[in-house]
Amino acid sequence: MQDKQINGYRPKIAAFCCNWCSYAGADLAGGNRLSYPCDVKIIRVPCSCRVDPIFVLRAFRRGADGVIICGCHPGDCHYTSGNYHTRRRMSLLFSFLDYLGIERERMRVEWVSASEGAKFAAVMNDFVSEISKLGENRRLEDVRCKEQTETRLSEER
Amino acid sequence: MECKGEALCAEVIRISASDVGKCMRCGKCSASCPSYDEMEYHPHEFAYMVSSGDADALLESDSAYKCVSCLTCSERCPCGVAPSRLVEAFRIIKARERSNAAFAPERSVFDDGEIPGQALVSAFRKFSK
Amino acid sequence: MQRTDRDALVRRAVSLMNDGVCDRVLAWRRGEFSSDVSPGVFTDTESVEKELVRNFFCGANLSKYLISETEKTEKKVLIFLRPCDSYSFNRLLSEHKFNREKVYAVAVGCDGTADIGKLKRKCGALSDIKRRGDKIIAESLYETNEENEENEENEANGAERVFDLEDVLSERCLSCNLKNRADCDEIISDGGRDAVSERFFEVRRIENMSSEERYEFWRGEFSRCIRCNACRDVCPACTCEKCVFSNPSSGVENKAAANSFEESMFHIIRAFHVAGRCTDCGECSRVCPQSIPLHLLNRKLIKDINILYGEYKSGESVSQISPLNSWTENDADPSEVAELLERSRSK
Amino acid sequence: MFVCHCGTNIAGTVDVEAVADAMKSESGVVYSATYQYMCSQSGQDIIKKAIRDYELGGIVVCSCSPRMHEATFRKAASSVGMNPYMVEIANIREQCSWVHKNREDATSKAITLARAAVAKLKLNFPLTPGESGVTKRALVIGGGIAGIQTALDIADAGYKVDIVEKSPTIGGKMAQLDKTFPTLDCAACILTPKMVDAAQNENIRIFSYSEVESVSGYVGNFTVTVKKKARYVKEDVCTGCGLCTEKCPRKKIPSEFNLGMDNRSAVYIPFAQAVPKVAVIDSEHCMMLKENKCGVCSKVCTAGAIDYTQKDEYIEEKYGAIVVATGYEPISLERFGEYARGMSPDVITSLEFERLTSAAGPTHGKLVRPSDKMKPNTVVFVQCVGSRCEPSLGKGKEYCSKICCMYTAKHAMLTKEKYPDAEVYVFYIDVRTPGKNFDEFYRRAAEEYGVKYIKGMVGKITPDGERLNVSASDLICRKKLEIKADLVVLAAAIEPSPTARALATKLASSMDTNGFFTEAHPKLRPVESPTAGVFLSGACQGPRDIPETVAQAGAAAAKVIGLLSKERLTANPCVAVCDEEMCSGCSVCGNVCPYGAITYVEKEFRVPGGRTKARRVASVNEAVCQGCGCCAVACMSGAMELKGFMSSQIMAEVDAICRTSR
Amino acid sequence: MTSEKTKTEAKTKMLKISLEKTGLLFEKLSAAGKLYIPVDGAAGASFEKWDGKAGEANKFEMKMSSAHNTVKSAKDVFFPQTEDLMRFRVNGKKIEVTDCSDYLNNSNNSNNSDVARADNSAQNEKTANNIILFGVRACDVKSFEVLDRVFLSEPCDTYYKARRERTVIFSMACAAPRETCFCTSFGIDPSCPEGDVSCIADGKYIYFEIKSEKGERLMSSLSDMSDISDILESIGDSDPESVASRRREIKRRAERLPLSGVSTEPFGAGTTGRYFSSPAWEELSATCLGCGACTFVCPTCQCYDIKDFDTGESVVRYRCWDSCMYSDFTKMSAGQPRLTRLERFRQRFMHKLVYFPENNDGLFSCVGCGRCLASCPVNMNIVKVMKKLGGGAGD
Repeated sequence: MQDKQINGYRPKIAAFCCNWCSYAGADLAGGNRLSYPCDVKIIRVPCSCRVDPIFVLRAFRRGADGVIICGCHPGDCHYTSGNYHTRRRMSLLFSFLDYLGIERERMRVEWVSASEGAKFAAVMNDFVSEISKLGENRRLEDVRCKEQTETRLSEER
Repeated sequence: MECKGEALCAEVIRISASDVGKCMRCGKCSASCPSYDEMEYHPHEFAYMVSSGDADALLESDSAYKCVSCLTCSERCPCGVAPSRLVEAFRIIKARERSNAAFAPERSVFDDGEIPGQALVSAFRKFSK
Repeated sequence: MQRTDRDALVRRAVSLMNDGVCDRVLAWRRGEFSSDVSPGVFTDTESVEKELVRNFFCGANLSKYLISETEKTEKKVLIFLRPCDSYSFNRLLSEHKFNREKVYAVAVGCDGTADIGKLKRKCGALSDIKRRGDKIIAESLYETNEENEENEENEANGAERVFDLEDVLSERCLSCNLKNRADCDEIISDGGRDAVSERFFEVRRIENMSSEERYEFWRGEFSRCIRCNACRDVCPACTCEKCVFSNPSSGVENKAAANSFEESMFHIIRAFHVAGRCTDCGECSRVCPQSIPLHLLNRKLIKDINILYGEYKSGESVSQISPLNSWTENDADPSEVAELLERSRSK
Repeated sequence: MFVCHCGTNIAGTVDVEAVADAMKSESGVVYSATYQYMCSQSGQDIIKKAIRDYELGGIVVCSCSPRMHEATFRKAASSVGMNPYMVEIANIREQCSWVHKNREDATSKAITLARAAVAKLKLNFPLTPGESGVTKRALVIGGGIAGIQTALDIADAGYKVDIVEKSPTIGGKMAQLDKTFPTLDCAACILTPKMVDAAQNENIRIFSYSEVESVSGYVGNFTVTVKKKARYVKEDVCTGCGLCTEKCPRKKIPSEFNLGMDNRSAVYIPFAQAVPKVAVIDSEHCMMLKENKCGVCSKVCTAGAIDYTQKDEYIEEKYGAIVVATGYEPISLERFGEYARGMSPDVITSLEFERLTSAAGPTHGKLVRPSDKMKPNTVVFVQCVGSRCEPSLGKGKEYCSKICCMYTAKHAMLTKEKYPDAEVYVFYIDVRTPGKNFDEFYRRAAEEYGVKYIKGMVGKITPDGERLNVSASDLICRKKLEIKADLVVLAAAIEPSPTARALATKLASSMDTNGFFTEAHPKLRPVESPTAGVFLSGACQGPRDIPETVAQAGAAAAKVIGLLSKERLTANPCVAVCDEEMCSGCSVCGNVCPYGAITYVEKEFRVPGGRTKARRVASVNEAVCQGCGCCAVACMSGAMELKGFMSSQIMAEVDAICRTSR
Repeated sequence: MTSEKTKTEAKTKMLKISLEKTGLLFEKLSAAGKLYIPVDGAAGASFEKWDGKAGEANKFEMKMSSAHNTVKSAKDVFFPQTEDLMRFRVNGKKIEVTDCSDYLNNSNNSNNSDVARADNSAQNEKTANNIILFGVRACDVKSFEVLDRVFLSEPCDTYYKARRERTVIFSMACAAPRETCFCTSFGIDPSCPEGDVSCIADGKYIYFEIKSEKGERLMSSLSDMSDISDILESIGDSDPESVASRRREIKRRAERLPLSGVSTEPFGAGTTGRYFSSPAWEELSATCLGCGACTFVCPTCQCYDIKDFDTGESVVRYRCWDSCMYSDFTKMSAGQPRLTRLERFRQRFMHKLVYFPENNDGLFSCVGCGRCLASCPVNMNIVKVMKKLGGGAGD
């Protein structure tokens, strides 16, 4: 799939990937040359349970339009139970942010194993297209961070 | 509607919601089938032929009408393929082909006054040719 | 009057102090007006007899003071626990926040406390509030209220207005049906209230709004926040040595919200940090000078936890583990959660 | 900053020079260069030289996945005196050049990824792995062939080993077998010498009739409490003469060893070759223990070994390594009503068949029908009973039990050997015989012995008078079969020992959905569990036959020996660390830690007024911590952090990748 | 200072407006600058920017609160809770600094950039930065004097000064005091507030008394507008008497307030020694939570902290309110000067009642507005402190 660009808008996606499964899955996607939009940028964490809700908020604050957390499939966690914690924490966080009127679609948890390179690419393609439809994150943004980016971009152009 | 080949199989899968891909050809369905000897094609062959995409012969054959719907095959199937649902799907397709599904009076062995009318009618639709 | 009247409390406090069991008493202290009641630390019997009060306006949850007060004495600290306080008491104990050996806990009954804000909104300036049976009699300084906004105050000082008890009860008390769950040293009374309203009614109302409406609703509420930290400082679940919001290296530290993001962030993180630990004591909403319904944040999380991971009441026992710190193999996947909650709502 | 071309792998899509250039102006970057293959020796030399020349504090390598060459670059850096944890990798191959086509996009993403790595690196600090000692003693849980072999191999290397076996004797399932495939040699003949070896080896201690009560500690330093169940017989006094078992008045107790096909007494020795050969009193049936009436065994025992007052005993011991060898059990067939199991005694499982053909079995090796002890003329074997089932149906297991095809061939052959005129049918779905001399074995059964292999499952078995009516279909001949059988043998699926789950919890070891222990890596670390210091041997990890089990037992032993031979262990330095000044001792971190790595201690802290105050704070055992970071997120105040993945570092990365959209 | 000078030069000229027409007046005033009026809301009254949405028949949706006593004081008009001061941007080896104080550029309150972005005010350039504060109670007017002492004395706080100078204050006699009010204790007359234009309302009219040049300028600029005569009327013969009687009424009401007897007599300059080591602080501070509610609602609290925020591209240096009740208040490399809650609690009240008067000619930095009494989560407040320390003087 080609990198998507809808009305010139490019979403920013922060993807947290656990070291053992999802990061390896992303590597496999690379190994198999399965393309996904370059708007996805991966941050390696030892386990999906290392992702603090604060990091999710941080990403939104800094201008991310979507945050995706990838971990081993439930039951397959390298650390036995890490992704079970992720599952509860993020379920509650997403539901809570939804309650505050933040678009739930901007956040996702996906289970991607080390062998699921194709799934990784598919998930990212799907997520990016969904975020592109949603457009820019307005409800959980810190304008101080955004306006700077915009001015800098306009300077660069 | 003429239904043949792959399209027929797809329709059967759609109607039966049966995952024929799971069949591992163990034959336990056929081994359990009380109508085995009556049938030209046996329950495991229903699964096999549908999964291989060529089941036209099943439509021609009257094997589907030999099935007594005891559901033993589905009960025993270790893979959850449920051959009885496949057989039923063939009967439904046949019934649809004969758009005005008249029932043959000579088959009215079911009419013992105990069976509810609706069940009776639907049974006739399916079991009569 | 309360289920447990003042004299019973004073008698116990005085005798425990005279017997040398306790030398500090955590109770409620009388103030300038009838509605002006502070949490109080009493260190002598004279002030107990003079100033201790137990009435409709004793709103404060005293449990959190045990953390500091037990450190100050070699003897025991006497604390009176209402049913709702007992949950905070247990929660603090399960997090090892104070030494149980240094506390003399006495269970007292409760039939609710007033929402003073509600009263003031109804009556304007109050000179006195009394309770007579199930009626609350409020004496205004002068007659003025919101329906009567053209400044035509009635000069008659001391105009009385009569309310039903339930009209002026705080929301947390209306939906309260708690029983004392702490392992108390003594029980004066374990009577509590019976709920007259449904605890998650308001949460459901917000859930039923559209996403935009919810966003606007909370934006409006949070925009009033002045970040005075009263909600945090009063919260019995907020007992960190150093709060993330006061720790420059946490990445979220700030002293005042610079914009809408920081306003929301504070409340999101705070709600999340107390999730599974919040005993729903309602102190956050009670103390908010800007009347932000903060308990609705915590209750949303409580409600979701109950639906997704089974009924759970923080503070029910000392040994319990928060659902956020445990798991089962069959927990709902984040992708199914919206649907699950939706389904439970429509039920 | 080092940017790798990786031939054209990276440089084909990413303008590596532009990346290096962009990084030059990044604050903190003093050196930025590109090279064809950074991982090559000359590439590494460039890195080493730059570290020396510029006195670099840390380096970022923009290259392939850190899973590929992180270790390479760390080694290179540490060879010139840089702490290896001051190396960060920006993955611009797998996660950039290989997945993006547009050169401009890929280059700008590469720059962003490089910036993120720099942002993280700026907050890195040198990490040094912790060290701990090793207790030179291993524990083997389970005394079957897997456990025995592992113990023997470890003991042979000169280390102490303890075997904990829950039943009164070691030997396990193999002791119950008659012959073994594909050689048809006698199981007892090869097993019992090993049992005796184990008993006599001075490095091996056997705790029979015992269970693991609790496990604490960590790799190299486990502390295990073993519960030695009361056997009411003094183990060191009993001579195993068996007089008590003869005199015991309670004799109608189904024998576990013979699977209920004959009886034993209340005081019993499981079988003649039991190790230890010591009697045990079954407290459920002993009249002395239950009603204080009898005492016959005590009276007849010349050695005076009977002790009715014996209590469960708890033994605490330290171990450096633990091997799990808990084996398997055949599944219960109660959900397979169609096979008349329970309706007729002549429908038996394969393990029962083993006992029927065993010379030490209830029939002394005479293969007869259990119902009338008559010779069976027609024997039907049904394979895959409970194996290869759709799991959602809740009847059987999803997996192939692996050993059934081979032992069924063996049983068919044995039947034919005993009764050449008997009709022997084997109903199969597939015959799976991968293994040395396995297929030859199966072909022999079919060709030489004339066993009738029929493709197709049995649908139903109905008792029909003294015989059994077997309904099946022959899928190849498209023919319905009705066979009158005298004996039906069901090849029941095997499942992990029911005690394994509780054990896994004690060991903080993970299990798969079927309850088998998970290996650390399915290919590269098949005998290690994900929990450091815990190893896997035999069928506790998945279905396997004897040769495989013995091979794995040896492999596990080798791993244990390797571990015990070390004087000190170095741990992963990326572990949790607690800032005690901020910790409030709330226990949240301890509740979420899957390894029990967090304990709490009281410490004195200075408080205003020149006083000190004791406060409860968390303390991380670095040797136990595996570095998942769950505690760091659970900690509300941020007192708990994960070295190498500090919140500040991750947030710096987040900031960097969100900084610009291009 | 400013307010004193204006007081002496004020001309006595009175105008009045019928209460129904206040909306129209606000419409006019909002053309002369950003107008803030007290508005009732879910959390009580607060100063809000007039948005001038007219409904049917010139009825405006936004109505002035009848109470005027807002939960928060009006101080954030001059001294916002957060305010960007400057930005740094690192560009290669250079650091670029930009001043982002909002009185220089033309944007709205830069403290709240959300609002700034949404606010496409149609106001003309000249008046865009003028501020009109309407309906300020006597106590709050007095509080500005306290703030002026701090911010306008050398070194002058230019951010504050810029806003203060561009603000015209319409004060309002306080006819609806709360039970928590005790401004009279500080010698404030709620019936006759200071300010640029002093207002008093009875049931029918609001009367305006122009008290300063600034007020005069604004009122005369209003009179230039068309149809203003329909709104503002000159006063008639009987009006001075109704104003006077209204003033008497308000005074009487104030005298009857439960806390009106609180005495400031025992406090003021030179009393540090008397109170500093009092054992009473222990009990008073025992249940203080150490939150900042009292300081943030206080009209005279003026402490702030200066912090940096890294946006990823640049660093914003901003200031925000701080509270002396916080444990990290004025924390320096050597630690905090006041380590215990007792010390911090004592500091706040000693500052209001002793230290500030000591340095400011006896001026207390409390105006008796009663906000902290209403806001304190544990109902501990300055009145209790004054009564306890002052020996229960006054009743």
